[in-house]
Amino acid sequence: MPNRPLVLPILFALLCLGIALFPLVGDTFYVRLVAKIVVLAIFAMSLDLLVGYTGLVTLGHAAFSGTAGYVTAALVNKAGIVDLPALLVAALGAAGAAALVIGWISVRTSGIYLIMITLALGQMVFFFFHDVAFWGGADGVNLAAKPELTMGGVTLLDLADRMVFYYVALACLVLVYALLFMVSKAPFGQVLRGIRINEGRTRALGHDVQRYKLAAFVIAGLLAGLAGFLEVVRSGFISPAHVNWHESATVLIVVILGGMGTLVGPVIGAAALVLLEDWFANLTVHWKLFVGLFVIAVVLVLPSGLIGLAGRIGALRWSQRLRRPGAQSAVSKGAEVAREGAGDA
Amino acid sequence: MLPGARRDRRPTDTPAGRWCTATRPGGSTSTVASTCAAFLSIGPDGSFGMDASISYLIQILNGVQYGFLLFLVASGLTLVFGIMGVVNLAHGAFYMVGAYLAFWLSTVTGSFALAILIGVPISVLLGLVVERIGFTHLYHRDHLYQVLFTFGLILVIGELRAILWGNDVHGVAVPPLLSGSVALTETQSYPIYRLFISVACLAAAVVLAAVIKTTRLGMMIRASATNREMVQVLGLNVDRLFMVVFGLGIGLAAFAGMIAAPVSSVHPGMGDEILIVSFVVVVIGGVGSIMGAFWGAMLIGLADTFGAVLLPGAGGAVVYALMALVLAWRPNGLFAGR
Amino acid sequence: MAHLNVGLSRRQLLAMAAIGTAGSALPRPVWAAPRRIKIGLMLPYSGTFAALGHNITDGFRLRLAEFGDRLGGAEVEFVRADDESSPPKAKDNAAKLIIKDKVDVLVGTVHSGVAEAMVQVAREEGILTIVPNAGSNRITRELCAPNVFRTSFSNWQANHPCGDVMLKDGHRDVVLISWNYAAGKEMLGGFKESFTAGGGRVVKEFMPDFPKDEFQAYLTEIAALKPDAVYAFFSGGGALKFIKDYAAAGLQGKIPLYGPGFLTDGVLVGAGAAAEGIKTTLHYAHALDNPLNVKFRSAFQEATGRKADVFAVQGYDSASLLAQGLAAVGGDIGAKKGLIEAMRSAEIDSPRGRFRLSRSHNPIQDVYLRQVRNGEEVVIGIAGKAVEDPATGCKA
Amino acid sequence: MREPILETRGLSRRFGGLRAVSAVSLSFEAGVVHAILGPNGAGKTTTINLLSGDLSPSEGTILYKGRDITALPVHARVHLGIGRSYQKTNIFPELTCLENCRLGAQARLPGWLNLVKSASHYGEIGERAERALALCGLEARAGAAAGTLSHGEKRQLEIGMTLATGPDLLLLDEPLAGMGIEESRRVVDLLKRLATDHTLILIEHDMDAVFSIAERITVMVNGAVLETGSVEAVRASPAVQAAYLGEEHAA
Repeated sequence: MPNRPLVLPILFALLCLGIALFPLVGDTFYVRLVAKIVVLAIFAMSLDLLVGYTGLVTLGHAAFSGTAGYVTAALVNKAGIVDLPALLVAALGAAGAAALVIGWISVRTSGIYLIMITLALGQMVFFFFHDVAFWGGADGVNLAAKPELTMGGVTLLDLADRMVFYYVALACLVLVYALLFMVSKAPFGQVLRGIRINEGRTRALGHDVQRYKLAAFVIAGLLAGLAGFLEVVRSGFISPAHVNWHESATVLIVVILGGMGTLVGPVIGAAALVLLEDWFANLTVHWKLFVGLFVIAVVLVLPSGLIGLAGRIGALRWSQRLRRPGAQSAVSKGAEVAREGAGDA
Repeated sequence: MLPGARRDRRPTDTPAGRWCTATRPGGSTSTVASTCAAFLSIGPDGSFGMDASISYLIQILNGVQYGFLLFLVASGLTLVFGIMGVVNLAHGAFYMVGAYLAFWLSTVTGSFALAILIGVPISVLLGLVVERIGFTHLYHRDHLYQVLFTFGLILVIGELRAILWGNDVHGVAVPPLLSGSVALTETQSYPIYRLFISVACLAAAVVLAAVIKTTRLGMMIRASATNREMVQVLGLNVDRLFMVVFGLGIGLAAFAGMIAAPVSSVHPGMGDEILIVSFVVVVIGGVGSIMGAFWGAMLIGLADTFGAVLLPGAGGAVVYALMALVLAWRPNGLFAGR
Repeated sequence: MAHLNVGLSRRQLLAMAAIGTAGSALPRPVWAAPRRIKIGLMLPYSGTFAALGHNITDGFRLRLAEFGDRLGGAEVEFVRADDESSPPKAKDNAAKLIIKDKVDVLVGTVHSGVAEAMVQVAREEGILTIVPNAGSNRITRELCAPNVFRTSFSNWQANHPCGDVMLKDGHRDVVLISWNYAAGKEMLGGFKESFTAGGGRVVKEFMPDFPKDEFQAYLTEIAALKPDAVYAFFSGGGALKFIKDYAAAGLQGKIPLYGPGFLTDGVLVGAGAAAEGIKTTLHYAHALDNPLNVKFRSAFQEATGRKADVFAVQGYDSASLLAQGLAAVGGDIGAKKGLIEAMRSAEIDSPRGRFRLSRSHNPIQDVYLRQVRNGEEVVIGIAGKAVEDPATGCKA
Repeated sequence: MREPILETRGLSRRFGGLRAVSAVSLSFEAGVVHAILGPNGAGKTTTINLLSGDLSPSEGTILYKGRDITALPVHARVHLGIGRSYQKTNIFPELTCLENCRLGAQARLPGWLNLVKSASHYGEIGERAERALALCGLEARAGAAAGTLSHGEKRQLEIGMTLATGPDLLLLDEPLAGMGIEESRRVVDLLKRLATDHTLILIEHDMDAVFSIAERITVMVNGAVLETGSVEAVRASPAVQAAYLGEEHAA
């Protein structure tokens, strides 16, 4: 984008610095909370690639993180594998494979069909983990041990140590940000942006949009898998609820709340949602009422998220470049083109 | 469905054989014998038996009854999308609201019929309020915002329900007139109320079809489902049409929740459960198609029922496996593009 | 509800936290002002199991009131956390109580999956924990720990005795049905173990998804299979629905219905005649004729306006157990070793009858056989005397 | 006669019961500007859509440089050198003019999974995009957001983006639609310039423009080809005069 200042990357750097320094001052409980935020932020960033950059609204993203989590738990509990690289490869591989299959079916559709099909396929994955006894059933399973990185008999990283985990998660956040930043600037990311703005024209310029969408699905799935891996290690627990569509909807909210298509937005959104939930939950048992009202309010008055709000308040020009809520969805556009074609006939 | 999948029946001592022989000495030998023969010939699992056949008949009735309920919910979902272009994730929440209203009103008024008569208008009214306050702002916005808005709505409706009626599971008594069962064999019978559900849903479906086929409103619905701009061109009041369609959808969902309450009991998660299955129905049938919703609902109703008993432990997956099959075959559903 | 722990107590909480840190750094001053104990109640206060959470809480408080609201001389303060019976949130909720609220004792919970996750955190943090309901076998088997106690039952324990009962009643071929979740599988598993060992045969096992309560398809199948009897585990609304549907399907009286006591507890009024004749086994029965039970039931009714049930008993006994332990160490929660030793060897006078704990900290208790007759739960015998969970895999 | 670059054989397209295009067999010569004329509803845009791959034909085949491309999707045809512009402006309004063109230029990159190097570091993309922008006369507006351009400039950009894909054959659907006289003149000049090293197939209603640039003309009526040939031949055709031009002359 033209003349866009480096405000967002700088904001991200400041956030990461804050997170890195937080354990020096923060109470143990809040350090745990921040770790949760970091993992959720990675999850939301991975979805941002689809929603914010490519314009693909999906409601089955938890299927990928959940798959990674379950594969990790199974390998640790049933095979006794705690080797960090091996677990990561397996978890991400499984998540990527799930994304490839679900993506292959889904990218043939768009708009509302895409939402419905990803929701339905995501629930299929949910039932797979819920019903097949091997995975531990409806109540979920606890992780018997935490992964560790050893080399020549020396333990370099032991994720059972909360502080080690904290900084590993933070490093992953930075890594994922850097990766997505790079991808978004590369020709690949430019095509994704083209697909979001005008899919038909992108195709007419010679880009195989299906293939790009599928690749975006797989990349997003892999990164969601990383988030799922970190989450199961963080909480030491995985259950079908982690794969449920409510989880997918929640991470979508995180993306919108922060501001989609910005990469920093998901971090801010994750922090806002986790802290808000904690606050509401302390206030009343009916905290979901307030979360629900909050979500509705965001949709109606804050469509460009907190980043957009900050932009508006700070009169920062780039905020206007964020995606407009009024933008037509791909479906209605497609329908229009079809009608035009027929109308001329 | 898949009779061969049934494994653990012992052919030698199926009760059915006994039933046939035991009855034969009675008066109407020939008819019983021929009936037995008829059932024997279609004996579903390689074993022979009347009981088994009767049980299959009952399972089909169960599946169809569930299918009818699904149809009422899914048709509203697909109508609201086809005509208004809105994804309503909160559709299931209105099903749940209907069920809780049935519980509450039938306790207050003492009459289930009265509860339905009062409850449906209340739900529709609630739906219209939501439509006016929220949905009107969303018609021209990306589906993304519709998804999030209606997800927020699910949370809000769910918590309001918790505040009003708590989180307990409630039973709703079957109205005395419809309680009791039709005895089919020594141990097998079919509850009258379930027949009533099927009949009531069928009636609602017929009325819906008649409205869409013959009335001016139906003409508008058909027109706008094909081409939304056309309605505006024809000078019809789109605003009012949207209200009517949304109200109709909510009314159907709430009505389904109400008549389902006595058999499925009333619990907080019911809206979510029916929503997901309805989505599957809509996806299988083809988004926006009423016919698709009907056949999709029947397919899922039967698959779910037979999956539950034939593949205990993997019943939940049957529905989704079916969906995956249909999508692999027809990515836009069975009745896509009308 | 949750506002119990806001306001004044929030400030006390901070003060407590300050004292707590100071106390752990220095040797505990013996002359300190009245000792205080902070108890974290991690129970469902919303959702399907809310009523159970409240009864456990009130049973606990009732017992506490009998001690003048002091345990071993120490004042008691409660912090409540609603666990929503949500396993994914269990670890965060437990951590919140232990780390943020800095409770001394953790009491919870109802849902087995939540309890397992909670116990894992408790093991990591080494905090004294009492499980007042969740029957997951694993809690006193693989997950057993010196600091984890259970005053309720193991799922195995509540069901194992019924196998012999049904065989004695002459039933050989049975159909099993329960929700498809860990508790359901363990309940049916405990039953199957003794039933098949005694020569019984399981014709078919149905596992509908939790908490689905549309049973028609399964009942149709049962009617066609015509087993000698049906063994079912459901609870709460699901149990009520199952009992009513079972009768409506015309099976009542034709195919006898058995199950663990949760099948009929709390649903008799709602079920009416449909529950007639159902036989269940449990470590408690309302009608138990011992003086403590009579006294407990009337006191509970007076205090809460509700009828006591097995959950209230378990809450009540949890307080008894903690009281015995703290009495032995003079209310000093820091004296972990003495406290745990005293609790392990305690004998609890319970409304269910006197019991003590096994080496894995699970009650060794009688399991009663009950039957619904004329709308009342009647104790018709003892299904198992001093039943002890095998504690397979407990290494503590 | 020069080498045909594109040929159609019995090309038909039905929408439901409606035959939008029926049995169109045409040959487009390389390096020639070929205009398709016809009243509204004659099937012109549908024909372009069939040629570009936006629609697939119900019957018939399309040959490009002797190769059957009937089954090829849009993007694959672009890679072979077929570019198109749309009747209704179809651009990326949020992006700058240069970025619009870059997206077109990128199509010719070898491979598609270019994830690492920033797009702005691909020299050849930038050059190609700038060349296209210069060719369509928008050099000065390179940094402006496409949505802020005037209508005429948008039409120029529409062509520029297509040029950036490096086409040999351009399918132009009413490039002059909705333009003022001055703007039209600019675009006609552009088309003349393009005609020197591209094959152009265009639909246009502006007869003066058509006659000033087209070498060959096809007249379509009701989905079928009425007449095809040189400008003079078509002008002289009695059938065309009767069916189409005649009406205008009468008016």
